[in-house]
Amino acid sequence: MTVRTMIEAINLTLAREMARDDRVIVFGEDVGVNGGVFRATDGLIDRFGRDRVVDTPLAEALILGTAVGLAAAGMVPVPEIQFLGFSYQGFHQLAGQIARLRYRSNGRFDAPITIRAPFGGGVRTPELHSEAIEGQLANIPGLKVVMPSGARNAAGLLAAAIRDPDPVLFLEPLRGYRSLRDDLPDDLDLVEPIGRAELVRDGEDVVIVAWSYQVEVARRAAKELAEDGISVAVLDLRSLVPLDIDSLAAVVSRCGRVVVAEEAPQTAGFGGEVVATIVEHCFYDLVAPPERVSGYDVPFPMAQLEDRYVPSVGRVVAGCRRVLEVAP
Amino acid sequence: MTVRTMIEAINLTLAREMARDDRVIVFGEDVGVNGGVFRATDGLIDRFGRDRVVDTPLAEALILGTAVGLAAAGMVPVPEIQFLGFSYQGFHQLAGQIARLRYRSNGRFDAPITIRAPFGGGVRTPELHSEAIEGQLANIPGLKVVMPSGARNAAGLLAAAIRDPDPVLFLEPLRGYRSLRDDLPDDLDLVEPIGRAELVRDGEDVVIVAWSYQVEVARRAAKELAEDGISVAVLDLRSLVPLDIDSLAAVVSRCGRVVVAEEAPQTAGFGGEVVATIVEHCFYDLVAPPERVSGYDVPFPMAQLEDRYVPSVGRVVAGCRRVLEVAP
Amino acid sequence: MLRTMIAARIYSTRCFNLQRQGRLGTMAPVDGNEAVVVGTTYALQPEHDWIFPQYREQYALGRYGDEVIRRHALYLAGHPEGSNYPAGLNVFPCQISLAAQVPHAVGMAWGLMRQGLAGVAVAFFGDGASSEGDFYEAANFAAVIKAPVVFMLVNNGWAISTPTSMQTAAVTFADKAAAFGMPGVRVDGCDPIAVWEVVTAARARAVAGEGPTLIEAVTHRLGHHTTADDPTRYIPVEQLAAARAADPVPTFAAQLRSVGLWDDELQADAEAAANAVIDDAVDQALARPLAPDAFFDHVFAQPTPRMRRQRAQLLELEAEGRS
Amino acid sequence: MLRTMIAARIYSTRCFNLQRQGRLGTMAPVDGNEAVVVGTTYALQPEHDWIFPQYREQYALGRYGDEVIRRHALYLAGHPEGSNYPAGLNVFPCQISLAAQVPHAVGMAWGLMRQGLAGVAVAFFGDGASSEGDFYEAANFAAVIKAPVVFMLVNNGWAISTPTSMQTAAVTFADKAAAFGMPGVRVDGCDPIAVWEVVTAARARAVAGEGPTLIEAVTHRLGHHTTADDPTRYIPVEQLAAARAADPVPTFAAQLRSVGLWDDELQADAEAAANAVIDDAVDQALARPLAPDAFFDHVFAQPTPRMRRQRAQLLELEAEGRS
Ligand SMILES: Cc1ncc(C[n+]2csc(CCOP(=O)(O)OP(=O)(O)O)c2C)c(N)n1
Ligand SMILES: Cc1ncc(C[n+]2csc(CCOP(=O)(O)OP(=O)(O)O)c2C)c(N)n1
Ligand SMILES: [Mg+2]
Ligand SMILES: [Mg+2]
Repeated sequence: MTVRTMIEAINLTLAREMARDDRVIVFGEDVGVNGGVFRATDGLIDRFGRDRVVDTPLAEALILGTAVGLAAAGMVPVPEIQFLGFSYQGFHQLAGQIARLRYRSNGRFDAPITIRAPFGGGVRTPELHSEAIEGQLANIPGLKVVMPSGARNAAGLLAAAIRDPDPVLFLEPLRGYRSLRDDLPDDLDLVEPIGRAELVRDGEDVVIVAWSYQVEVARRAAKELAEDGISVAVLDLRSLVPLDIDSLAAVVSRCGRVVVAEEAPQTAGFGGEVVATIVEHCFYDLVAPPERVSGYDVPFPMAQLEDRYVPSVGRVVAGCRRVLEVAP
Repeated sequence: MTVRTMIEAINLTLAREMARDDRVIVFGEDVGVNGGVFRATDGLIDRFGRDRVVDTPLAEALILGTAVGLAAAGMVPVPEIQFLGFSYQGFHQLAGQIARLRYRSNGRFDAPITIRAPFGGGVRTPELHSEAIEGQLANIPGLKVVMPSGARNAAGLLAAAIRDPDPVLFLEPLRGYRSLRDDLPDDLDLVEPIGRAELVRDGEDVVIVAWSYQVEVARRAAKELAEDGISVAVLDLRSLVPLDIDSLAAVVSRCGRVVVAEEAPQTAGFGGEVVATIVEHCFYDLVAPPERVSGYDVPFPMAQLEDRYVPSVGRVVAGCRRVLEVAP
Repeated sequence: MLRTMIAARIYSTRCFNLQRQGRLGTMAPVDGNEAVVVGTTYALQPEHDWIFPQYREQYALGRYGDEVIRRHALYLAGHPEGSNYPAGLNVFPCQISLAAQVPHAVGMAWGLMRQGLAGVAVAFFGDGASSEGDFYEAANFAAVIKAPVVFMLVNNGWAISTPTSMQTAAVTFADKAAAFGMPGVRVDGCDPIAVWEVVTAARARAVAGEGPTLIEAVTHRLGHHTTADDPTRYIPVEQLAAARAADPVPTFAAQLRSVGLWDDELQADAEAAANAVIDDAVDQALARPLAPDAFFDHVFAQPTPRMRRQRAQLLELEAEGRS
Repeated sequence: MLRTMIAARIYSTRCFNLQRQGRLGTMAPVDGNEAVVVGTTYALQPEHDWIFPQYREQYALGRYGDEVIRRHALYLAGHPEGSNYPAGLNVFPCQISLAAQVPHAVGMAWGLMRQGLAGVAVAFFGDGASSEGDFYEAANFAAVIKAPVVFMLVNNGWAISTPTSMQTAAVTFADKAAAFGMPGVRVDGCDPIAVWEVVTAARARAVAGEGPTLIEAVTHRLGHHTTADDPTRYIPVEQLAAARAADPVPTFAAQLRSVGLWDDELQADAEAAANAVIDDAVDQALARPLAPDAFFDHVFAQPTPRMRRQRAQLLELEAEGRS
């Protein structure tokens, strides 16, 4: 076992999957010699060559659009979008084409495409690098949306995503690349099925439902509340599509109080979907209205104000206290 | 007063706004000599000339991107995207640029841009013409999302949108263009403020919350239920951003039971936001869990299956009956 | 080639009329483009080479087999099986989102190249579609990696109501090739032999690893953009008349007749054969059964839990007559 | 011009170092591009002509006033007032989304033209950005409407780690102009006089209603892409050394010295003046107050009801020290 950061886990998993299946091809902006701007693809070009690790021109619609043709040709494309915000440049290929390759071909073509993209606040990147747009992606039928929250599940879910016959958006929290670590087996032989939430902490009084880096924030909030004798569960959704409704309903029904923590702007963010799903499945077990702790309804702000925008431990704690105030 | 279809109301309003303010410029694919593929811009080129009614090349990112520069130059751009689904080609300009012109310029530039686009099912258009993606748009901070449901409010809201100093997505239901009619004043001097929902039918037992063509579906469902002595209110949101939370909360609190009807795929559609908002504001007044009647989580289907995909009167009625089954 | 062109015109005309009768959905006639599509396909090897069509070429892909028109009839009937072609038939589904198929063709060519497979990818797209970023981004990349692609830009003078003069100020569309560092060729798209020649050369270049070629095929739209369109609003009558006078199908027939390669009998036979195919295709398409919940198939290899619930709900409503 | 170039280098170097000290955020040095930006701006009329920069030009826009660097220091300090320039200063906010500013420039030029206003719009963008569809779509349209735009493609050889050979197979970037039917000019971007000349000509064409021009200015990146980058991973040392030997700032200084137009005193004075400006700009930027809820401003002219609630909640949490 070795302690690995999330970015190391991703890098090693890419290497392992490329070694396992020679149909896997990694491409995108600066993924080759440079090894990716965060080093996610570091060393791959040396090991697998320029034919399988390809620097593309600077064109996101191209990166996504060629993945469709590659998949139809029998390859397993693993494109990188340098920052998730720039997937907007290729939304027509993502939503109109990648998401529908199987559908439009009435099942003829698999679309085993894994699109990796970093996103999320907390590291003071320039404009358009941090936006959490997973709610928009989850509304596109035909895409799976997977959001790891640590080194271990990044490795396991990425392996599963690459092996999945359907398109997976694999969204990596910038802030967790180097700060989140796990002790991992040296051969990294991990595959975690897509579509299962994980109860990363059990508790009884309230459950925080989170994904991606907000799981870490929720964990810290839970610890802080534990000092006051409050027992907090944390559910890591891990994938938004498919959504693990059973696990969600189970823990919410048990706790009766729930806080959803998400980075995206509140309006029409995925948090709304989580609340709606909870209400549909656990209405009678709720003792307080579910509370959303979200980004605000403003564009992701400039660096000085970032920490006020991204839900902090303090805000999540405050959210929990609000739902706990309600008398049963 | 004259009875006008929705498309006529839109056409006349465009003409009226262009006559009122010579900064208004209409442009897009086939909006000129052809008068738009649905005739929304019919006759405008003859009346206002080729400088103010401009056929662009076939490039949606261009259409949206130039709107930013035009606005900064002091014009009032009213671009048309021929079908909303093709706005994906320019999502980077929409979400990354139009939505942020005021924000990025720290208030220097207004962005009085009104983007008109038809969408919605029921008329058997080819692929990618019908998709309801309003939930995705509503999650983009800085955009207003306005969805008229008839000829009268199309006229009034479009005039308000064009006069609004902020970017408005004005989404027109294809199915309503010719089928929805209202008796309108001949001078069409209507301006309806953006951000107010309308209680188009009052009722006591259950409220159907809807927008765009689903308001018509809801009206019919309400009539059908009235025959069984059930009193159904219908709330037309009219704009998703800004959302009229007060009107929504008022009617939901009064009825205690609610059905949300929307065309989009259920997962992460705007219906989830409506349910979450309701729960946050009216939890204690709810007697049954709110029910979503949505499109299914699949790409908009081929023509033969369209009527089964778009929520029908029958499905909305069934949704109402389900929430009515719950004992108070 | 002439037989395939005649069949294309018949298929297209029949589908146009069936739309008018309300039996098929919106369609885009191939009329005027028969020579470019047929000339191209005869320069290809259907077992190796892929076609990435827009929405107008399907009637003229007879060289890839009658299955193309059978599937396309299903497509026009609004049946989900219609957008697909069975495995082994190297044709991509009909593309509505303009120019979106261009990077797909490049991806396919890239994939073939990487796997050491023979074959080229041919993307058909219009003068209008050439204004979309997708075309430019894809062509630029294809030239960098020398992907075996043929970019077949069909310039029929119009994008719905927008004339080419408002589409670009480039002197010719073939000139756009300079932006990518690839050869650009302009050809008379009404002459199937001329098209066959340039495509043959472009294909040879591509398989030799020398990279892609941009071909501008100049044609004329003989009438409607689609069944939803009214061309009299924007195309001058003289222009339409001139286009019809240059109609590639009778022109090529006359050419072959003049050298004794075509006659009334062959013509009658070709028409009869085409009519039989389309009759059968349409009858089968309209009779094809379709489950009310078919749209849940083929979204994912396995449906999500929520999709399963939704499907069950739909079937329940269906049973109650409320779906 | 030389003073502005010297100032640009000083601003850029100082901001680079301040980033390293953790006092400013990520920045992209202008080093190597001073001549092209300065040469361009001196060919323009700042009161009429608009600049649409990418993210690297800001240091060298001194001709548009010192306010540009003052605002940019605020921008690098992560302060929202930094992305804007005050009314009257015809510079668009810093653009991170590559090539997105290109259609903005076309829209501005279109708007000026429609209103009969003098002025041209100049879009700066990189060799990398030229691969984005936005550039192509915008340039194509600008040529159709003969919009007064100058497309200033700064080819510094690299897009982060991607060399131009992998960016395009076009012989030169200027060749891309053929795709739009506009003139394409290639110029030595290290020579401010040469740049000044081609931009002067392009501007004259634009204001005469003859339409846009594409200029490829060839420069060299002297080091880091941004402060977040490590160029030693991908740029060969010899190439970096060669680029530095051709550094436009000392080269131009030497040129002016050789004709007696520059000397040590002028150099010292220019440096001192630039240092004073940047000292002041950075001090003010770092001292600039900022309300914790400032991001609610300027989203809409009027906040939505939900934004009002959110703002109140933020201020409440702020008061409790929990925001
Ligand atoms: C991305 C996109 N934008 C707009 C449309 C609507 N539309 C359908 S066909 C058409 C014109 C296409 O012209 P061209 O590419 O020249 O092909 P042609 O129909 O002439 O064969 C337009 C604007 C579309 N289908 N896709
Ligand atoms: C749309 C988009 N994609 C990717 C990026 C990430 N990125 C930032 S700079 C850069 C390279 C830009 O190269 P070039 O246009 O040549 O400009 P240069 O930095 O060389 O001046 C990349 C890929 C971005 N900012 N925007
Ligand atoms: Mg055309
Ligand atoms: Mg560069």
